[in-house]
Amino acid sequence: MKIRTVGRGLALISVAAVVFAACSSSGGSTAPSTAPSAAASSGASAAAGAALKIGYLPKDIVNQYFAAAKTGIDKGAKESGSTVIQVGPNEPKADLQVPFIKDLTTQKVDSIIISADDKDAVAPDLKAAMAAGIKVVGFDSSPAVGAYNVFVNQVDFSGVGVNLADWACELAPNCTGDIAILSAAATATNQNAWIDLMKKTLSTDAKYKGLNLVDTVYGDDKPDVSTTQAQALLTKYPNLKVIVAPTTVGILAAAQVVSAAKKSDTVKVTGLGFPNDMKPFVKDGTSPVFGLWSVPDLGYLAEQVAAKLVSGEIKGTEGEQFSVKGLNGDKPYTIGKDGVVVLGPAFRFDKTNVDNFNF
Amino acid sequence: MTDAGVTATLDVPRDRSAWLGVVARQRELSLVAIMVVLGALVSIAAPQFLTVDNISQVAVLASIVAVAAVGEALVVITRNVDLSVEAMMGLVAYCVAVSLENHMFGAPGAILFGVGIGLVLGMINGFIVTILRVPAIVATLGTLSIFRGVDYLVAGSHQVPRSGLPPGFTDAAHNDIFGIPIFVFIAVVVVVVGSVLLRWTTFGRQFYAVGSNPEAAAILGIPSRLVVFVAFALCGLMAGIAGVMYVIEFGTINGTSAGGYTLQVVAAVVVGGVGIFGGTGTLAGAALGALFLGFIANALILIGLSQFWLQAIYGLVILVAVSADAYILRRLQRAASLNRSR
Amino acid sequence: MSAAVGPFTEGRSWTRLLARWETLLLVALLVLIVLGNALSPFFLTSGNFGNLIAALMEVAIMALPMTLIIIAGEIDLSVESMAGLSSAILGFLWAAGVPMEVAIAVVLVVGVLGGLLNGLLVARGGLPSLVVTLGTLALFRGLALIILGPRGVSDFPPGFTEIGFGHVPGTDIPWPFVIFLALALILGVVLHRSWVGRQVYAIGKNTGAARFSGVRVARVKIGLFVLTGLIAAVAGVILTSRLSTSRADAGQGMTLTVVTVVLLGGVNIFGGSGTIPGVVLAVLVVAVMQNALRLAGVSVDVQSIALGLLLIVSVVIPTFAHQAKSAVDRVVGGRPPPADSVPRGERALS
Amino acid sequence: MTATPAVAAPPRAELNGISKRFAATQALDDVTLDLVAGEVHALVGENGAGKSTLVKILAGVHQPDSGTIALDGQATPINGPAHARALGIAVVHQEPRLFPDLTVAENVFIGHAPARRLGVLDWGATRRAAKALFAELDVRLDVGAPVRGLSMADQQLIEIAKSLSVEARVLILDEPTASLSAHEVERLFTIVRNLRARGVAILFVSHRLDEVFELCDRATVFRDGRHVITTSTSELTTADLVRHMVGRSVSLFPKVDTPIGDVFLEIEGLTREGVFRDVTFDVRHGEIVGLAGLVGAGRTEVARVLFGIDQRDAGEVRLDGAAVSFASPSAAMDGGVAYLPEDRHQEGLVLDFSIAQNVTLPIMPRLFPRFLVNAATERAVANDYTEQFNVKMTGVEQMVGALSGGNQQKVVLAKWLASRPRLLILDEPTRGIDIGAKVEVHRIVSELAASGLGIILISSDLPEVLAMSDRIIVLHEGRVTAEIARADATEERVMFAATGNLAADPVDTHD
Repeated sequence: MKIRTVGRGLALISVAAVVFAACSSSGGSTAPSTAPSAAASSGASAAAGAALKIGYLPKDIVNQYFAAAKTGIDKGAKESGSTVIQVGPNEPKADLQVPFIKDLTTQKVDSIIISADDKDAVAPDLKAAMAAGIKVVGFDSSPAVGAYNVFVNQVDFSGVGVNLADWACELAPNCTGDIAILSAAATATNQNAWIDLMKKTLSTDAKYKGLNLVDTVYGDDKPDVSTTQAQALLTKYPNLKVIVAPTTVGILAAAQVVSAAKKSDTVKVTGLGFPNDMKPFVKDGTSPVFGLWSVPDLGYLAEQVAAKLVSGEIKGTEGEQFSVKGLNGDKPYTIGKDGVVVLGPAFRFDKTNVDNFNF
Repeated sequence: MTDAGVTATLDVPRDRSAWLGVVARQRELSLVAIMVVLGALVSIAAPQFLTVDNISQVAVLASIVAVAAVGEALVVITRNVDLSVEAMMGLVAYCVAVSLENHMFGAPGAILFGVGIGLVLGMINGFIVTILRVPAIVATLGTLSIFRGVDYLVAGSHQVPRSGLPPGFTDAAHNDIFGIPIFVFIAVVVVVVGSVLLRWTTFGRQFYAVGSNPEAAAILGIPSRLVVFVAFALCGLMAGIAGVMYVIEFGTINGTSAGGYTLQVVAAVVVGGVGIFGGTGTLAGAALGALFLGFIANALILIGLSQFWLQAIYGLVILVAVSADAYILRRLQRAASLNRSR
Repeated sequence: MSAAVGPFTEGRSWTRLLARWETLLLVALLVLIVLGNALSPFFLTSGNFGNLIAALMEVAIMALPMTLIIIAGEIDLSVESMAGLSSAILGFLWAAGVPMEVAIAVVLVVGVLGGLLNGLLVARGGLPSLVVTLGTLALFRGLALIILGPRGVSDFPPGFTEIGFGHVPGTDIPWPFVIFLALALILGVVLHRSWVGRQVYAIGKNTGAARFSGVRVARVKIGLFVLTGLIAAVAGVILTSRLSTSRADAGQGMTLTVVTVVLLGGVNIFGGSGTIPGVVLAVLVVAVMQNALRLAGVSVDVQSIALGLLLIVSVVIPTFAHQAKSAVDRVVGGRPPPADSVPRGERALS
Repeated sequence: MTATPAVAAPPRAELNGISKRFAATQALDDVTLDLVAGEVHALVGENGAGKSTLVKILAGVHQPDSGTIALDGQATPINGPAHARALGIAVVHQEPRLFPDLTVAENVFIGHAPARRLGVLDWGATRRAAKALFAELDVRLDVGAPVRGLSMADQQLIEIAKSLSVEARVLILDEPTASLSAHEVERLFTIVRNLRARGVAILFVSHRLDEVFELCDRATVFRDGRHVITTSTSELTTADLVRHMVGRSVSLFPKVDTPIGDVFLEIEGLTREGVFRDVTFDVRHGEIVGLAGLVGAGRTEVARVLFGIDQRDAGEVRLDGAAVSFASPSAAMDGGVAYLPEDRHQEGLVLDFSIAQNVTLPIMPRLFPRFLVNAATERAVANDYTEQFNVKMTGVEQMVGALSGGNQQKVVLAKWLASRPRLLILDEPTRGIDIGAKVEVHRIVSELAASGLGIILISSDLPEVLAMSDRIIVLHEGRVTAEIARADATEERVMFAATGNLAADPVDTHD
């Protein structure tokens, strides 16, 4: 995609800079590839105050998941004529995320779109921001209830739990055998929620009684740790049938390990992953089925909600309805309990459709 | 070179300090011994532990740390330390990955490119330490965040997926040369070459001389600054190789790749019996240290101990290793001094 | 490494005062404030001061005892893990229904014990603190993970979260900053105005002479490690309160910043020199720099580069100033070149 | 080794009009020395006579301020240690400069180890060569073992082997026997003799007069940095030599006789394994007890145990009749013991502390019970003691590092007196300080004794010991070999006892 090529170009420039101009920080200003719109937009916003100013605060600015989401946000911003300031830490750490909320508040942005690294850690400052008249839109990972105006949920949590169980069941030969979970960081809120719901589904629904969840390991959303963990799973459970990885980093690592170990026909991998990452593994049969929602759409919806909140079109109260063109089949969204809006069900990717997606 | 051991003159009565002497001088052997015992015990609890697959997997992952640890050992032997290893690895890894993704070079070119960057980064460290006279620990603490910062800067939120790398490139990790995984092969080659240079060349010996007694080295007219500079440069080079191996093994590379490796590398060096005050230790020891840590990590998982224990156990291993060294050294010096009384 | 050797060992004359590292830091701080204002219209807005320091509080607080440790010629890399451990235990106990007061008390005791472990291994066992605390860095973090595991504990009582998040009524000065200032004051007095502080300097400058002068070196060092452990635990409590959540990974990566701030404050990594005021100034410099860069929308990567450069430069300047000075001294004759004009890279780590 | 004995040739090394000045002290003042092939040349003199400075100049460590060095008749400036080695000048230092972590063999050959093609070191050859060397020296050393932990004597021998390995043409032995046992000394002498036979020019620096006569052909005496005499040893008696060494114009400050009080310190059978054994003596109030002996005889070691730095393995120490054992210096201080250590810079002072800070360091807790330091009090205390010893300084705020050696030593004294000790142990109190300061230190010390303090004086400077001590305890290889009363103490007696001979046969000293 566009962003990517830009990223690469900048990357290469800076690579050259690294090699030849050693570590002069001047390179910084020339290649702000992490926050393409940052320096510019904050300058602009200072000047043209009229334009709608939105602060985008992901868990960390390195994860491509949030880069993908940003493409959607930018799309929306173009339409609603708003400027986006992306800020955020390099690592997904609660204590690193907090200062940026304070700064955005100081900068009097009109709205903050945030994926909370820790729902409670960010709550006090978000409340302060709301008190200062800033509309807070949570997306992807929710801040504590009451610390946002609207939370745009990518998917109904319980839905994901069931999906994960279903896919595992589908991939395990006649829905029986050992399965294991490879998650993100042990402290990751979303993953833990999904895993719990999946466990509940497995234990409650008789349909899954053949599946035997043997272990849950954590890859910290780092490729190397995830790889190690996946390898360990293969060794430790010789007759493992399915690895379920509800994280884009984990599922990729797991798929790589399995196909590298030439065990694609005995061990399957499923979970949540980017189509672009998983295409080869769908094809070589390592990961015939997995899921995700359209991350760009998620960002787009979040931006639209932010705009509507600022314009006053919606308040974020339960039961309100609004529609975003191009989403939800142009049917209106309804704000549910605790101001939650659900993007829609997770996509199910398999060899029939995976090539139609590019994110 | 032998480890920080002491053996008194031949007329020592062969007392209890004798076996200590052996242990101290044969750190490599004792590490191997411990690993064998540990392996035996673990395989009782988890039979899969001693399978070829598992062992080669552990060895492959460990060899990445091992290569970096060899570089670190070179620096530590000269009585310095390099905390920026993980940042150098990460930066190299991303540069290699992204250059391949954009077909800047073929695989060999990219590998050379990466190793070259590592060398340059190492030379920057060497320059700051020897020319700007910044204490190694401070200098590399600084470059740790500088190099990592540049990495973020270069990478942004871009992640090079394994699919972005030329097929075959990433399989290398699992190819093998007469049964030995190629990574292990690389690690062994690095250790052997390095050890030969350290052991059998005058310049190599100067690494130990500088670390063992800087004043005496100066009096002998040994170019301490040059030696230290070279040590850092080589450390960078090794980090470069390790970075390339990281790409090959893990494929998926972004700005945070190789985070947290410095701890592992330094731990490996310490566990491998390289004295933090310089002058002692072997590259083989450092490499074995890396393997040892890898074994422990793997064993923990296999015997079903939650991975939360890993950190704690790493910590204990470091403490035990360093305490043992000190204890043995003291015992032997006491023995030597007693032996002195006629 | 630094021109600052503490009020006692410095002459009082104003020319010396100008040459002091603290003065340079003060200038740097003012420059940064001016720049910050130029970079962002929001920099000097009310409320920003609170934000500016809030982010750095735990680091700032842990930097204070670290200053003493490094002046005494040792180092403690395990502080971040101790903070994490303290956060984890706090959450664990609270979740187990233990009253907050008790939980905090327990946490502080753990801090003391952790420091004691470091101290004994270093001072009595005669092991290099760099390695020992590298070990406990991993050990304490591991314990935190074992105790709390994957969960994060929140729902702390509002009174508790006030500690970390609240402000002094009527101002936007966060409570942690008050704690920091109080600690800085106490440790400043101890280091610069008490004989214990004098002994700390003596140990850092010449352990042998200190020992031969009846300074209980081991005891002092153990005391310093215990203090560091305790204050790291306090930092852990504050962090937990500020984020109103307790996690096993709390504080990860802070040691780097702590040490950086201390060295930036003009403390010699090999011990013997440095001041609390210097470190306090360094805290402010770093806080202002980061805040200004954030407000100016400069992304974090540039910030970490800037921090690294700052650290190295802060050592290069005094080193060369020092060398120039001792060179002059040698020409003038009289005083022999001080021991530490040896290339630092070639000296042992402390 | 193919050094052709050159007899009629110009001297191997010839030093003319060499002068060297360090900050305050004139270490060498226009001295001359010539070393001839196939001759052992003794260089004798007291501490501070300039022996080691001269050695350092020959070794290329120092450059002379003036004067010339000629090798084989060629004027050759020596630019540095490496250059000196290249010129075939080998030095066996008093304290060996070895690499503790490298093996014996490697230390011997460091810098010039046998190598194969491509500069690949040949360890086999290295070990064999080292073995051969040690065989030649009749020493049994595990050449494969690291040096760390080897005894001083062994390290000494490694240094010698080192110089053999470079086939030195000029060999300098700087007090090589200081820490060797009698057997080892004999061994060494044999070695030196056949080196001489091979035509090596040897400079032998020593305290031990008996050795000078036993081994050396000619002797040169230095005193206070000046050349006194060079003559063949056959034309000398011990007495002459001593007179040349000691007979200085400046008189020492002799101890003023004061009434000696009662015994308050009793040391009985004090033993530390491998260091000293069964040491017994006592000290009275107002008494100065000299602790004489050669370097390495165990004097300092006894002091360290008394001050609680090291622990004893056997024996008893009684203060005022009560058995005491100090676990640490601070405990010893509380017991009223003060120790002025041998090494001023490493153990005596914090060089970049001010004078005031150094003086008050030991007494801080006592001086400031309310925890906070009161700068005024501090300055007052420091002033008291420093004025008492009239330290030359700009003020007590001055950095100690900026003072001359003598004044630094006075500061150390002041520091220890401030702690109001009952027993004061002085270890080489006047080493390396100029005569003027030396005299003053002596005055101070004897005043202290007069004030009722008990003092143990450790010194290698015989005249000092003789002039200052009421009694002299002589140690040899960790054992007391003589206790000599002031009345019948002579250099010879002490020397003989110190070199292990019985102090019974005094040679004729009437002159």
